[in-house]
This record gives sequence, C-alpha cells and structure tokens, in this order.
Amino acid sequence: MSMGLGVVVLVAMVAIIVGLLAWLGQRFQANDTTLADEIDALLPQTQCAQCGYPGCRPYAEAIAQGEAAINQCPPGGQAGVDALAHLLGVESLPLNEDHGEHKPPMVAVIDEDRCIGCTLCINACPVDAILGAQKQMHTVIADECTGCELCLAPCPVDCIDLIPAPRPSIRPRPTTDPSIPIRVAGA
Amino acid sequence: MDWVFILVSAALVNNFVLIKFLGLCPFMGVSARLESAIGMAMATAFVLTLASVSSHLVMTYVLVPLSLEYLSTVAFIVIIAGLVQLTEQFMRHTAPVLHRVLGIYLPLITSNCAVLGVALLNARQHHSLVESALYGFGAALGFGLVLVALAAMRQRLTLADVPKSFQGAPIGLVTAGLMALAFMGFTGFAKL
Amino acid sequence: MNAAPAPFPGGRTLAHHKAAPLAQPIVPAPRPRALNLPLHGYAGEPEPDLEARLQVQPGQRVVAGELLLAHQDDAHPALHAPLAGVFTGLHRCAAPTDPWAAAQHLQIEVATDAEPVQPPDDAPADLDLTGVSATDVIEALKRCGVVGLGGARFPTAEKVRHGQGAVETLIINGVGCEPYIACDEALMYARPRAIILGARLLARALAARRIVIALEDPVADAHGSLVTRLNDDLQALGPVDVEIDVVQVPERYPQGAERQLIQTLTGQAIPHHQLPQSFGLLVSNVATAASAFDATIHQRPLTHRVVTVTGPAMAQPMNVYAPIGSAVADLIELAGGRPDDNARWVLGGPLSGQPIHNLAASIDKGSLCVLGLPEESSSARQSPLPCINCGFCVSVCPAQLLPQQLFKLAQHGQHTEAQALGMMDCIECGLCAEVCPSHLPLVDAYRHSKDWLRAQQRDERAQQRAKRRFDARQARIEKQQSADQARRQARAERLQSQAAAQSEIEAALARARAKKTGPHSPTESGKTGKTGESGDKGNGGDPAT
Amino acid sequence: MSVTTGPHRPSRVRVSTVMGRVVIALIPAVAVHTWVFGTGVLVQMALAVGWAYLFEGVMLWARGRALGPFISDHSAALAGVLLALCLPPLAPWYVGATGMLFAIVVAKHLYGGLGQNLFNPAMVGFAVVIIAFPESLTHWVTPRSVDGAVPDMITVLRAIFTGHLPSGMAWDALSQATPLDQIRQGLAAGQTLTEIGQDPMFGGLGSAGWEWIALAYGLGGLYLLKTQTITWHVPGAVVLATVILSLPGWLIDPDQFRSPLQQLMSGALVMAAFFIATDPVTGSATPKGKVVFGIGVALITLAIRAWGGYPDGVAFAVLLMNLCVPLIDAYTRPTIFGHGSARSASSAAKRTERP
Repeated sequence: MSMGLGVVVLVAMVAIIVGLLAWLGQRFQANDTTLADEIDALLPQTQCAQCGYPGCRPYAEAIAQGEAAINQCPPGGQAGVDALAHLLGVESLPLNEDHGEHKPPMVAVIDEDRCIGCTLCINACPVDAILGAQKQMHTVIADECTGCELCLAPCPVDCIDLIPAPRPSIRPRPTTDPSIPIRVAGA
Repeated sequence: MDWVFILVSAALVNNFVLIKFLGLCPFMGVSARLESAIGMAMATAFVLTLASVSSHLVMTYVLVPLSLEYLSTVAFIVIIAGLVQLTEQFMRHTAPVLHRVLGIYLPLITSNCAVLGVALLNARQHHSLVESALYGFGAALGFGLVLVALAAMRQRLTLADVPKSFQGAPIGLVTAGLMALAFMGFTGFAKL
Repeated sequence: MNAAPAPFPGGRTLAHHKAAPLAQPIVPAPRPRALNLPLHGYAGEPEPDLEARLQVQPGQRVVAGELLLAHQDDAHPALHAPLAGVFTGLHRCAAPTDPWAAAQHLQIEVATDAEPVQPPDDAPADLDLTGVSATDVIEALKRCGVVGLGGARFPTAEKVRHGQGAVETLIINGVGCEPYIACDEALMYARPRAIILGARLLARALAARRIVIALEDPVADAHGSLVTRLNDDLQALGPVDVEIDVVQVPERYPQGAERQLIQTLTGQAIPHHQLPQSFGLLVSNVATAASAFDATIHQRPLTHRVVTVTGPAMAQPMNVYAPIGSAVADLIELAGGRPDDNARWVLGGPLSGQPIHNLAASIDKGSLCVLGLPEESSSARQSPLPCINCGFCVSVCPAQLLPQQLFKLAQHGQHTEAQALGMMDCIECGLCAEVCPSHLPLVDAYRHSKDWLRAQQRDERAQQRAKRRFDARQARIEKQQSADQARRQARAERLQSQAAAQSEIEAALARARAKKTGPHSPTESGKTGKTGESGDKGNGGDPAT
Repeated sequence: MSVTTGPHRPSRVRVSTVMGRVVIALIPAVAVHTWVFGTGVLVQMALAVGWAYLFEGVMLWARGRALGPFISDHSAALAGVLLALCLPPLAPWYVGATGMLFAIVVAKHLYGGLGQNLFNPAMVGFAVVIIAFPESLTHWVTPRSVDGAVPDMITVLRAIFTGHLPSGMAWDALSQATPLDQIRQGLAAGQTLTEIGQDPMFGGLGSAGWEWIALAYGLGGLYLLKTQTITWHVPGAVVLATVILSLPGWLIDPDQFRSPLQQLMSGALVMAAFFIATDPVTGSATPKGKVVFGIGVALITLAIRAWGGYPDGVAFAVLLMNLCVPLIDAYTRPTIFGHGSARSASSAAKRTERP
C-alpha cells in the first residue's frame, strides 16, 4: 500500500514543480538581440563575405542563432576566433582555412594606366571606398578600404591589386634572458 | 549561540569542498575564469540554501508522516532539479551574458554532490528548519569563497611560468591541495 | 593657491647633480661643419609632402634665420636655418634615439665665415607691451616655428589658439625635476625678465587672468636663489594687467611632469585622456616663454636652444646654446667628453632619456640634455630576475598604478587587460624601473603595450567607419530596391483596367515609331560604344500583342 | 655601446640585497634562540638551508634555468632559515627535510620558481610538518631560564640524527610542550589562566625565553623597516589587530582569554608579523591590500589559538590569507591618478578630449 502512496506523492511533487516552471516559462523569455551586437563588435568589419555571409552583421546574427561556426572569419584571424570563443564561453576552434587564410591588413590600389572607368568595382565595394564615375578615372580611398578583395574579381582589365596597409611602428617588446623564467607569450 | 557555530562550521571548519571533498567537479571546472566563478558561486548559493530549506520541509511534513523516509534521496533530487531549472530560467532572463558564460555548468548543479550532500546531512543530523537553512547557507558560503579564491589564483597562474606538463588543471589541483592544507588549520574547531 | 597644497602621490626625491653645469654661464656652441635638422612632426611621424613646403632649393645659399620649411598645420611647425651656409637638400639618416625608423633630415653645409650665435642677453626692464595684441602673438609664434621646448615639441601657436578663452591660469614650468638636466635653471639665471615678458605675452594671447611660475630652485644656496631674483624682477615691473606669482615646489621627481605639477599647484588631478585646457589650465616651459618673447618682440625664429651637456663621462659639464641640428658628437667634445670611449650616451635625463644609437645624429627642438653615464654605473640591464612583487615600484608610481601587474600582462600580450588596469595612464617617468631590484625592463614593456593599444584604437576607429559605411550602403540599396518595387507595384495596378492597358500600348507604339523615323539621334543608353550603329536597337520592338 | 632603453641607472638594491637584509634582520633572533634553547636551532638551520639549495639546484637544472643568478639570490636560503626557526631545536633531521622538500619543490618551483608562487614556501613546509609529525613537533627543549642549562652540542647532534638520547636522559625531562601547548591543554582541562600561569614555564612577560625571542624578532623587524625592505602596512596591521582583537576578551574574562601582551610575546606572532606575512612574493601588492592581509593573519591566528586544534595557528593563518591575496589585490587597487576624485572628473567641461 505504502508503495503506491510513495509513487503518488512523487508524481504530485513533480507535477507541482513542472507546473510552476511552465508558468514561469512564459513570464521570462530570453532575448538574444544583444548577443548579435556583441559578436558584431568583435568582428573586423571588413565586410568581405569570405565567411559565406554578405557582411559582418549577417555573420554575427548567424553565430547568435548558432547556424554558423565561430572560425569562418579569415580577416579576424585566430585572435578573432579566440575572442569569439571567450565571449560565448565555448572551446576555441582553429581558423577554418577553406574560407581563406589570415593575411595582414591589405589595401587595394588602382593602376591608373589600365583603368577604363567601367564603375564595376564601385558597385562591388561593400564600404563605398572607390571614387570614380562613368569613363572617369577611379581611385581607392586608402583610409576607407578594408582590404576585402571584392573589387578584384569584377574588374574587367584586372587593374586593381592589393598592397600591405601602412602599419604604425610599434616599439618591440623587451626580450629578457631566455634562461630567466619570465614566461613570454609565444616565445 | 550555536547558530553561529553551525554557520562557521559549515563554511570553514567542515568546508564542503576542502574538508568533505564534495562538489569538486564544478570547483575545478568553473574556476578557470573569475567572473564565471563568481556567477557559479552565486547560482550554487541560491540553489544550496533553497534546497536545504525545501528538502527539510519535504522531509518533515511529507516523508516522515507518511513514513517514506527511504524515498528521501529521490525526493531531494527532484527538488534540486526543479530549483536548478528555476535558477536557469531566472538567470537566462536577468543575466543572459552570465547564463551563456556558465553554459553547461549551470544545469550540472543538479548533479553537484554538495547540494545533495547538504540535503541528506540535514536529514541525518535532524536539524530544525532554521538550522538547516543556516547549514545550507554556510555550505554555500564555504563553497563560494573557496571557488572564487581558486578562480582568482588560477587567473594569476596563467601569467606564471608553470612547467608545461603542469599547466591548466594539474596546477589547479595542486593549488586546491594546498588550499585544503591551509583549511586543515580549522580542524578541531568548535568541537563540531 | 598656496605654495604646495597636495604633493602628488608616489615620486621620489633624487640627487639633482646640477651644480656643475650651472657654475658657469651658458656657453655658445662653436661653428659646426654641417647641420642636420631632423624632420619629424610633433607625433613623430615623418613630415608630409615636403616638396610643397620647402622654401629653398638644394645648393642655394641661406642666411641665418631664413625659412626652410613653411608652417603646414598644427602638427608640422615652421623650420628655419640656424646658421648661414649652403642648403644641400634632404638626407635620410638614423634618428638619434629611434633605431627602428630612419628619419629624413634637412642638411646645411655651414659657411666658413658664419660666426656662431651668442646666447641672447636678458630683456630690458622697462619694456611695455601695450601695443601687442593676441593675434600678433599667435602669428609670431606660427611664423617663428615656436614649439614646446619642455620636450613635447607641440607647436605653441596651436596650443595657445586651442586654449583661448578656456584658460584662466597659465603655469610656466621651470621645474627641471630630472637629475643632470639643468637647461631650465640656466635659462632662468640668464634671462628671467625675458621669461616673465614671454609669459605675459602668452597670457595675453590666452586671455588668462593669472600666471604662476613654478620652480624647484635646487642650487639656490650655491648660485643665489632664483625665487628672490624673479620676485625682484616682478617688483621692478610694477603694476601689470595680469596677476603673477612665483611658487617654489618641493624637489621631487617627476614634479615637472604636466599633470603632477598641476596636482601640486592646484590639487586638481587630471586623467590621461583629458587636457589641462578643459580645467582652465595650461602648462608651458620657461624656454617656450622666452622664445615666445623673442618671436613676438624681436621676430627672432626658434633656431637655437639651451642644451645641458653633462654626466660623469664629461670632463667639463656645461649648458650650451646650441643650434638645432648640431651633431651630438660635437657637443660631447665641446664638454670634454670622448665620443669613442665606452660610455652610455643618453639624449635626455637618466630616467626618461633615450639611448643615443649613433653619435653622428643631431639634436632637435625638444632635446634637453646630452648625458654621458660611465658604462659600469649604468651597466645595461644585467640579466633581470623575475619580479618578486616587492612593491617598491607601487610606492613610487606617480600615476598610482600597479607596475608589476602591468608588466606581467604586457609581457604576455594581454594588452586589453592591461588597459583596464590603467596602462594608458603610465607617464613613462622611469621611476619603477629605477627602483626595481630585479632590473626588469618595465618601461620598455609599457612603451610596447601603449604603442600596441594606440594602434588597436586606430584600427577600431577604422572598423567603426567601415561598419557605418557598410550599413549606409545597405540602407541605400534597400531604399532603391523598395522604390523600384513600389514603382513596379503602381504600374501593375494601373494596368489592371483594360482601358488603361490599351492606352499604355498605344503610347509605347507611338514612341517606337517616332524613334524609328527620327535622324541618327544617339541612343540615351550609353551602353554601346562610340562606333555602335545607333537607332537599330529599336527595330526589334514589335508591338506587344 | 649597449642600446637597451629605459632608465639608465639600474638600482643598486638587487633581489639578493633584499633577501640578504632579511637574513641579517634574523640574526638577533637566532642568537637569542641559541642562547635560550641551545645550539639545536643552528643545526636545524644548516640542515634546512642545505636542503633548500639542493632542491633549488635540482629543480633549476630540471627546468633548464640558469643556476647562477638564482643561487645567489638567497631566496631559498631565507625559506630554509624561517622554517628552521619554527621547528623544535631537537626535531629529527627528516622533519626539516620533508618541510624543505614541500617548500621548495611543491610550493615554489611547481609554480614557476622565484616570484610566481602563490603560497609562502616556509609556511607550506611548516604546515606539512605539523600535520605529518605532530608528536615530534611538541618536543621542545626547556628554556635555559627554567632549567639552568641547555643540552650541549653532542646531545643535540645525537638527538637530531639518531633520534635517541644519551643514557639517563629522557625525552620528557629534556623537552616539554611549548607554553602555548600547555595553555591550550590547561584551558581544555578547565584550569584558569592564573593557575596555568604558576608553572615556572611562564616568565615575566609572556612565557620564559619566548618573550626574549619575540623581542629579538621585533628588533630585526625595525631594521627591515628602517632599510625600507618592508613597508609598515603588514607588521603594523598584524600587531594592532592582535591588540584590538584580544583586548575585549581579556578585559571581560582574564581567566579565559590571554592579554594582548601575552599573545604577542608567545609563539611566532611577532616573527610572522615582520618576516613571514611580509614575504613580498605571496603577499598583497597594494598598500590597502597589505593592511587587510595583516588583519586577516592576526584574526585567524587568534581564532585558532582560542578555539583551534593547534597550539599556534600562525602557519595556517598565513596560508589562508595567501589563498585570498589574488582576491584582495583585485578589490583593493589604488584609484588611478585623475580617475578617482569626483572633483576632477565631473567638474571639468569635457570639451577637449585628446584623441
């Protein structure tokens, strides 16, 4: 007899708790919009679509929804992947090479002798960094170009090429005698 | 006066993690980063205290009158699971960032032996309602303090030149061992 | 503002070693063979578009004081020829202190008959400044290329224009707080009245109400108190439109740093990301005030500056009135040092100075001191030991930071965590590395970390701009598409009724006929090239049934 | 011509000078210790320092580190001396050896060597020894002032290395529990402090011989303060907290609780205040943090002495506070110049932000 009673009591308890949780479930709903913003803040904003999404914001939303992996952004490099892993509290993954490999920041430059003024690259540039008009000379605004390489393909005369972007000089980290154990990252 | 003793003994003298060695898996798992450790400490404190109180209520007003004491473990697990889901819902709404950072370790509180341990120890030591609440809160304090301290230490250890074979969990365990050594100082305290 | 309300936190009292160079007046520099004027703007980046700003051609003879490089903007002031000679053009050679970046220099072959410039004597006591207006001062500062001579090299004209109206108190900084550097004290002994008049001119340009001349007066007992001398000159001046006080501050390094001096004089602690102007204050060096006076009253461009050439490796430490661009080796020989012996040559003081990599390099407007330390006393960092967290550096840090934690974070590349602990607040005064028992290269690590953080901030700003431009482009494209959509929608509705559709077809047919019979009018669409036959595109358009 | 940048006058005070000064500051205490308890402590120190250098050398060789600069920085020697001073003079040799093994190998080099360990090596060694050899830890030598004589060198060496005494001398005649031990057992047996106090063990101030050692430690501490090797924060906090915390207890019930002076003058509290809690590596880095650290050490020591199972809780108190140091450092950071005072931040018109 007491066996049945025990089962009844247990079922009653489970029922009460589940009911309480269900009721609470509607009152609180999770909001994930802020997550996409945080992820977007970590992405390098090159808008290069190498990750398979038409820009950084769509890729950020895809990660927030869980549809995209965190290692599809070559310009972000391994540091970018680690930052995303840190934010999402998940294990970091190696950069996925078939989306392209990580290169130092590049800037596009137009070879003015060969440019025919066809405006194809102007429409292709995701950040409107190319200045020019129909049959006029085109030029890349170096400060605005993110080095996303989207303008290379459409150019019929292939007159755009990539040069490394000028980097500010950073004074080197002091190296200390290796046999003295000051652990230096990477060294 | 013995209330203070219960609190102190649960938090320091018979610290759940370092003396009773309960709740070791989140202790090592979550202590990699300070903010996740603090979040985990608060979440576990919330669950521990409530679990201690509710398990006592269920024990005295449901199981004992119906002489179903043998069901205590199962009942306690159900209560704790419910509480953990409650915490998870609450945290997903109020602190989504922390909820994401804790990730899998939040539902794992259900399987945290410290939580079940408190409930069972309360029953065995026949604590009154207030005593079991204090005992739960003391255990939570002890668990939280030690977890946050280890997290802070491990964060500092990432900058230390630990031998390669000891980096990560091994040095964490060595540190936990030395912490237990330090807590041995409290043995023989308050005769509890 | 009493004498010293709140001494700044941290800091350390150091032996000043200034008695020797101040024992004699300022010495004129002998005529050099050639002058190499360094060309790096205020922020250290190379000068932009030099050809446009060059006023002289290579091979042209120049007289002393002639304009070589015109004033371009607030970061690139004017540059004048210190001595007469032949301008031989642009040369690329190593900067004295920066082996990582070869800098461009303007070179002048000094004429054999050009006699060296004597240090100017003090201003007359009774000079009145009634006629001089604020714009006169600013124009003179710009014309004569006056920059911050305390080492910052920020163009003074721009600093004054920026501070106009916002500054109530002008602080003239005569606090030479770093050991061995005695150029400020030497100038105050030589030209106190010029400094006071220069200060009044700057105050007039700023419309400031008060001037405070701050100094430490380290060698008062040996060479007479500067404070009394300045106060006597002020008495002799009589009533003036602006209130001037001379304040002696306690000897403590780095008392001369801008923020530390403001904290001591006004008790106001200014964080690193804000400017003193937003607190109604402006700090200017005594040498800058004196050169402001020379520029405004005598129209004399800034071509020479007082450089202390001192240190144990010098037989005869002295203050030299040296032309900008003179070689460090010449100055060392002038002071009786031997450039080739194994000493450690430093441009600046023993704490914040930079090591000189090649002695042929030349000084610029911001060089305060050429210091020769014997190699063993300053033995390069013997192999450093790991940090033992002793806290000596915490107690001396004037910015109240935790140098040992910042060092560990910087060495491990965790620069963002270091920034949260206040890495950008470090003023690179060098005290922590001086007191460190483990001889750790603390300041080098902070310089690396700060450079990295500045580069990262620059990248972040570029990323924000890219994000805004991308969103704007997306919005524009969507707007275009929705506009097309709306137009197509409207036409579709219009063609619903039979009558409307019929009239639409009629109109289209009429247009086609008109185009067909018209002369060879160029088609509107520029798609076809020049030679394309025009007008034939229309014939394919059979009336749609 | 060397090209390293940064300040060009490296400080003459090197790590070895810092550690050397601490060893010098210990000399008066060692002298008084030898006078009161005999030459046992000197042998223990020699053994401990020997083991320290041996383990340090082995670990440095194993980690492929340069031996030169490390052996000369005396940090291992200092740990050895501190541990030896806590051990009973006649403790067997293996007690010191295990203590040093844990101190140097586990507590120091497993964490990366000099400057990176989280726990005070000497205290880790001492804690391990207290738990591992409780019985031999209670065998102290009777002080000279009580017994009139102290064991000579031969008996000392025989006791340490072979563990048994010359015929006719028994352990309890030769050695007895420390005064603290006696007080604890007396209190547990319900005696009042005054009754326990009659025993000749207790000299004028605290307990015979011990008070002189405590004073010697104080003297060494003052030398450290004068040479600015340590700042006043930690010792000041420990001593002050001890007095403040033990005063009310003593005023209310002098039979149950000891006077502040008695607390200070017995056991290793003064030694901890000046030499152990001020260990720079494992202590707090910020001035405020050092004060919190000192108060914590005093609080826990008194708690363990009053209710704990060990006679003198200094070792455990220091270890427990070492455990909290990373937290203390995180929350007692000094406000950065210009960021703190409300006057600077709010009153300024934020017009000119430097880019």
